[in-house]
Amino acid sequence: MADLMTHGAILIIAIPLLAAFLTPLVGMASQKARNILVVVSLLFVVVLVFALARDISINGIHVYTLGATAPEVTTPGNFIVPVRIILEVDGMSMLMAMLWSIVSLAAAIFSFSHIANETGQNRFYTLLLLMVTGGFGMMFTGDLFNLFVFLEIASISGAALIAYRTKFADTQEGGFKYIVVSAIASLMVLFAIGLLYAQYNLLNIGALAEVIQYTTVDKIALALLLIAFTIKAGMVPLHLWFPDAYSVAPASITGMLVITSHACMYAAFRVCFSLYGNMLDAPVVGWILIVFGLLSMFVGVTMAIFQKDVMRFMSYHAISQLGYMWVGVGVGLAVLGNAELLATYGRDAMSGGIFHILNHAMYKPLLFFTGGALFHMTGTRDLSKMGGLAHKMKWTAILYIIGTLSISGIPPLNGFSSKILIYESVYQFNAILTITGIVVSILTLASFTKAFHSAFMGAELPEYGKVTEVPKSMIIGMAILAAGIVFITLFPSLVVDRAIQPAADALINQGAYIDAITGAIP
Amino acid sequence: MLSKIVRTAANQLIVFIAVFGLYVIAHGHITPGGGFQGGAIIVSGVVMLLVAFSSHEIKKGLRERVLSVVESSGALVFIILAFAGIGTVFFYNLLLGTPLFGGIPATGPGPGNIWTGGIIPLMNFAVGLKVIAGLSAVVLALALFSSGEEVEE
Amino acid sequence: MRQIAGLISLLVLVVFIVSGVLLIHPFGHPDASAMDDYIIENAQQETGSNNVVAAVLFDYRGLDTLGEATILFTAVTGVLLLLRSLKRKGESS
Amino acid sequence: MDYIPLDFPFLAAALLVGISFYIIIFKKNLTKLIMGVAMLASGVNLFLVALGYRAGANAPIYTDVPEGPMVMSIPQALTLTSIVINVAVLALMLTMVIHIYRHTGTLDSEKSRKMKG
Repeated sequence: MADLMTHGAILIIAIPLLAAFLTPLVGMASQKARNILVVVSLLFVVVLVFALARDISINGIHVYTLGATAPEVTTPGNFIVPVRIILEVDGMSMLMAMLWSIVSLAAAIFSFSHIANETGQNRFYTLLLLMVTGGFGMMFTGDLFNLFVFLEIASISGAALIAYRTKFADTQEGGFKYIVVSAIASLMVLFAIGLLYAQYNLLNIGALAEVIQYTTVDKIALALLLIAFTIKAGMVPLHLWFPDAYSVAPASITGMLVITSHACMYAAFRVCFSLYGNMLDAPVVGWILIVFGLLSMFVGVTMAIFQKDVMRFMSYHAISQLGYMWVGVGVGLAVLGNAELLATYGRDAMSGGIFHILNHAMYKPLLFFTGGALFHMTGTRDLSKMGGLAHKMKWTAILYIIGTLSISGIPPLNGFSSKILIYESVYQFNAILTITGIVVSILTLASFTKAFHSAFMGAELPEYGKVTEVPKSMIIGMAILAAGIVFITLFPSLVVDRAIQPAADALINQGAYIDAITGAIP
Repeated sequence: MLSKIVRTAANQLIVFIAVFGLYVIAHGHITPGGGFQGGAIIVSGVVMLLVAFSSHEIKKGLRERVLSVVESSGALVFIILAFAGIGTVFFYNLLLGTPLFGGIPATGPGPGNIWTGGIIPLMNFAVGLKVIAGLSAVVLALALFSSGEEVEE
Repeated sequence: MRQIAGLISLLVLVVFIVSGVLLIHPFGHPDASAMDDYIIENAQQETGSNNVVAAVLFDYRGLDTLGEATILFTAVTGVLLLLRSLKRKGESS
Repeated sequence: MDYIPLDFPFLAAALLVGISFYIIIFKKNLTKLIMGVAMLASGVNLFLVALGYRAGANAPIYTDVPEGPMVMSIPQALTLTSIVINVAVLALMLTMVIHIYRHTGTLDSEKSRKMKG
């Protein structure tokens, strides 16, 4: 078991990859065997992730040097800088990995019925597993170029999956937009990596953080990295592609795409906190994140009110919710240099933002899945054409209500616990932020109630006479996420103490991140 | 389908292209080149065949399903080679020092020996296989699709 | 309006990139090269490969190459997925 | 040539990147957009590979190489990775454009748009 944990980080990346390479071969023989392979590998990954999370909470940051004589040998011999790729897993990576493993498992199970009538299923599941690999790689890697490679794996497989239903024109358009945006963003990342490499001849984040000078070139690199990651995460001035791509994908994929947005957000945080850290003009960068986060919250929710398409409607809400996380963590970043303020409210604001990532990763895929369930049964995404579906689809309606209450921050659901953490701490920083947050929350509740009303309530429409409850695997997929919501709702303090606070501390404590790489020399 | 002269010439040339590509793959660890480059050379030969003959003709001898299997196997060989070192560390070069490609060349400039490099030559072969099959499948599928033929699942 | 926004973003990006390119070391004279020097000196001993680039690709940065191969695999799978025939087996159109 | 004046390769890379950003932002044709992305990739790759150059040095391959310094090898490996990645991206983009053309009959991004806002 201890051995398994030594190699835990790479196994979590490599097992979905191995399964992805096997899927086309197994799928040719039997569809059932392929489905079992997908679920078993993802289940195994979930188990590994939670075991590794426990191990990290006891033993601190894990490093894994690929190809060295032992995993802990980050630098060869008595040489001072790392030359190999190093995976570095701390509390923040672990939190992201936990939610990613759960959501990908739920998405895979949801897909079994959702795409049952389509062709090309073997390749669909191959790409799904590759996307899982890309996500884990982005979360675990401690190397900038490796981050770029995994970012590309996640985006290319995501784009192909968005365009999965080739018979519709809008899927192709959405997929094309997604891949163009990701290609441009990742090339900007690559250019920034080139700028950093030219100055320090290093690619490892921890080793770079130790020597970084914050020269003009470093500032340019920071700007390019932040622009690229915020484009990919769908922050507001650059969000126009976001609803187009997210609304046309199969619902299970949309749920996973939400988490890849979070992964890009995580990469942006990694760059701000772990790479630049104390060298940063923290208030300036923090305020930039806060301002654009506020814009995202507001623009997202106002645009959502006008949407008729259920998936587009939810995509705009995703933009709005992402704004909360930018604001929460942005406040933490703005006071990063000031230990006193950081202790009074900065750390709490960051915890709130990170907690919101966890909550959003549970309820937003759930809502997208219910939207997909509606589409699956009615064949339309237009809310104004639906009605009276609560009679036929009871489970979907209940799960939708859970998601709605959670996203609008109604006590005692989990969305409330993270929002109240953000509100309280951010209020001490700047009251306007809290007020905007509350207003956006109310608007969210209003628009989701309206959507619930038009889809589920009212008289049964004659054209949906044959609609029944969705197949079992879709219910199971949604129920996994709903169970996650219920768990966080019942034990918020446990989750905050065990997962959220360590994650926030991992971001704040840049020294530990660097020491894990360079301090290993006796 | 182009004229008979082109087709005959292409038929002869593909042998030389394939041999050159295999040479680049096999000597990836001692001379410039490697799996990706050699694979791309061979795929350029496949593209030449596609231009000379029609995609319909090529499809008779080269099926996407087969290419897909070959590509998956190449990828599997690569990741299994990486997994093989997990006794020490993932990607550990465990063949170094064994008779199979285990030689270590003298430090500094030298003539180069094919039996060196440990897992590097094997990985080059795996990647080469993958690139040949994968890119051929893409080119063939695009050609078939744009000429209105069915691409099999 | 869109034109102006596009022009501004273009100008900002070009300024970033040109100044970034001009401010780093002059071409052919890198400032720092500790990691590369280590690899050039030790690649033959540590990996047994005369080709240092191959040593970097498959040994020092093997995960990148695995990722690269995976990306190629992803793209091939994606292209074949998108160009698939939409008819199911045994079903006539 | 021992010394190339004026950081010429770096400036060439910046020029390529600048032109491609212009194409990406202002051109409406989807094929041109793809060309823009391909040019952006070439510009970034040129920049990366130029970073590793040392004046008067040899290629980093020990087989029958003359004595002397060697150019840096990591940028070459990174460039190789990035080239393959961009081939993959381009293949997928072209596939999607073929589909968009089949569905809408046009490559103009204004006309082929189904979704607004």
